[in-house]
Amino acid sequence: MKALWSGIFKRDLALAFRQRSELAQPLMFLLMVVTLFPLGVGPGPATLQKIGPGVIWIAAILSSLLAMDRMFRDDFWDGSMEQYLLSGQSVWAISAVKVLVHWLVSFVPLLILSPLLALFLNLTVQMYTALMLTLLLGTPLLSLVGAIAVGLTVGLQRGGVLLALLLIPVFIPLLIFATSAVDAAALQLPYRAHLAIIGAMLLAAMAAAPMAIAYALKVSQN
Amino acid sequence: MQFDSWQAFWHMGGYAFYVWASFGVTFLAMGLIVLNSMMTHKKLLKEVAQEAARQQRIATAKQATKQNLTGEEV
Amino acid sequence: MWKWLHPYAKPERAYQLCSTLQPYFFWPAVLCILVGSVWGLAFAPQDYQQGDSFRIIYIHVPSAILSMSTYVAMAVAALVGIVWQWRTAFMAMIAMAPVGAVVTFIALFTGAAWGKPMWGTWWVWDARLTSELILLFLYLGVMSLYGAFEDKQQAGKAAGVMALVGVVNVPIIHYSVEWWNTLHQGATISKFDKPSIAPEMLWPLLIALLGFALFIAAVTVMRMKNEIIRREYHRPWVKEMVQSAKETNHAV
Amino acid sequence: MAGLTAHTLTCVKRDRVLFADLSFTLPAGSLTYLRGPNGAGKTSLLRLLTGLSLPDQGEILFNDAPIAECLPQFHASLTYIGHKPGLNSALSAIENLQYWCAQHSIGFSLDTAYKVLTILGLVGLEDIPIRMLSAGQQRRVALARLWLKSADVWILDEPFTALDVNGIKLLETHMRSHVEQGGTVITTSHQALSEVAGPVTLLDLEYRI
Repeated sequence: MKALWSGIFKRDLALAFRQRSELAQPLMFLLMVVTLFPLGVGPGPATLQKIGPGVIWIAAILSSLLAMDRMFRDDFWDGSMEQYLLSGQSVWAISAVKVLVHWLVSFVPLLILSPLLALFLNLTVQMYTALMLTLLLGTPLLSLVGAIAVGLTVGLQRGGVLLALLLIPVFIPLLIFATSAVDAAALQLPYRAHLAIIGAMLLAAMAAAPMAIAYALKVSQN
Repeated sequence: MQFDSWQAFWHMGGYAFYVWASFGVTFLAMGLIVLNSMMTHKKLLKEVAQEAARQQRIATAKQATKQNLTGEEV
Repeated sequence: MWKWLHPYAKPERAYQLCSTLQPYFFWPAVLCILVGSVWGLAFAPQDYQQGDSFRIIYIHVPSAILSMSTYVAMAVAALVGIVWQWRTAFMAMIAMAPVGAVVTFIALFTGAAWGKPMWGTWWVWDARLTSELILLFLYLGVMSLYGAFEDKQQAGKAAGVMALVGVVNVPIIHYSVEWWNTLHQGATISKFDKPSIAPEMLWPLLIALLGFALFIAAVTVMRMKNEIIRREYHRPWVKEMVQSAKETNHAV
Repeated sequence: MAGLTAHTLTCVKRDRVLFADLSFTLPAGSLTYLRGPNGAGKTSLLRLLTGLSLPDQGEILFNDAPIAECLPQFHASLTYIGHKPGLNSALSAIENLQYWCAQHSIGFSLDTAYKVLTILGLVGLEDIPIRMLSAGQQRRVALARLWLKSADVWILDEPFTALDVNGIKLLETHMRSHVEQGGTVITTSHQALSEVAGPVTLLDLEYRI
């Protein structure tokens, strides 16, 4: 436990803090993509409100794909990964901690940024609440499932586009449930069921993903 | 036979294009993947044969140098 | 209980098995598909609503059903490979991917061609078509991941993990898309107890379904043979086999 | 002390057989020098020995038990230094070593770390980011692990790369004292080991086509 805490958690946080600009870039990308939509489809408040939740979620998925491979890439190429695997700690626990740090440093800032996005796209308060809740439940799922694909592609020289190809279809159900939760909120309908489904997917991923990530990392070492 | 004539059959009640396009594309796609698998099989067999020939050449070359060396010693 | 299966985990035995099975899959597949198509096209009665356009059902429904099941079969092979570390299981998995993708493509194309006369447009974001499209993406993802690795051993394992991630998602995708769009015609075949289509229409459909399944199996064993040779070409038995094949060819 | 035994190892990489039916023992208190031309599979063999990758056939025994069954114990008494240094370029030498020790559950004190870095001739470079260091200096930081962790088995892949004459001598001396205390060392190197390293067992790999 202590090994994971001070060897991985603190290390990754310190590293993330040191590479702040790299972390800020996907967020800037997100902000810019969201800005493009009013310019592209017209600034009518009703239109924006209609497409808003979808736009925010799609932008969040795309921007997360850009930064996803940070999770293991450096560690793989500089050999730190080999040392993790030989540290005597279980690989799934290491992966789980790394995913947690990744979520903290790349999605928590997004959550903080989300009121601004909601303002840009003219979302109502109810819609924003729903959006916030779906982001809170959905983004850890992005990190967990994304980490499996990152683990698989980390050894490839040009894995970037491939990563997106692998992950986008897998994220579609999340997108559907999350945006329809916000849509339901817009119509003043209950959306607890949507949240429950996203929560169930998150729990399933929490149970299964660390094993899959560990396996993927071992495969990439071969 | 549900159709009165061959003409009616080909006409497919006005849906000829969609029906025949569907069946055509299906059989084409199926044929292509079978063809592709067969071509790959042939290519692989050829490659294996080439590889075997290469091994043979290397073995003969090694044999030759060995014989040369022993020949000099004698 | 499963001991008898183990010899087939050896590539050499697996290759022989594939060679034996290939004709038994291929020719019945051709026969069934021909019978199903001819029966469906010429002898099955017309649908009173959709006229003759419904005859596309004889390829659309089998391909739609089997595109999903092929993906599941692929994931089962991947699971076997990962859990029992059978190399041949990964080979079987990767042999299924292209044929699965082709069948998915067929389902998509025929769905669109059926949709045009029915809905008046080639593409509708209907639940079945949408989930077929996503399924095609999943197939392509597995195939491109496999292709990206130079070491095919590693590639098989990586693609296997991705197939498993995908198969967990297939039902979620299916139901989420269905729920997202309820404009859909409802599956007609699984309602055996209260058939919504006449038996004269159903029989050719079942024959075509069997034909498609056999076709997928036939292409899978063909491609699996290729995969085995590709990975085992340095083993003596492959060389011997090629040699003897050549000799018989010369004899002919 | 411990020994490492390889039993009929076969390794296939990219569909090429690197070696087949390879058996050998690395007894306690021995230094083994693994030789072979490029592409013979030296790195692959060392990675098999660490348990990072799995052999196609055969097994590796640590204290007569297959390593797959005693992985935590085995890894607790193993130090592996690979081709890649395993240092994050944005962190300093001290930070890298500190986190590494934490991961491997080794007690860490700043004093010891500074002392080890002094032995390795890195005075004044302890807390600047690794990317500012030269290749040889980075290699020395990576090698500091051999001083920090008291492991029985050392598996070293080209540890002398980029080291200067003094660095090589320093490492060879350290290897010798480790062997004299009953440790096991296996290493690859492009140049032959000097007599500083003490008695050496040779293990040769051939390039197979």
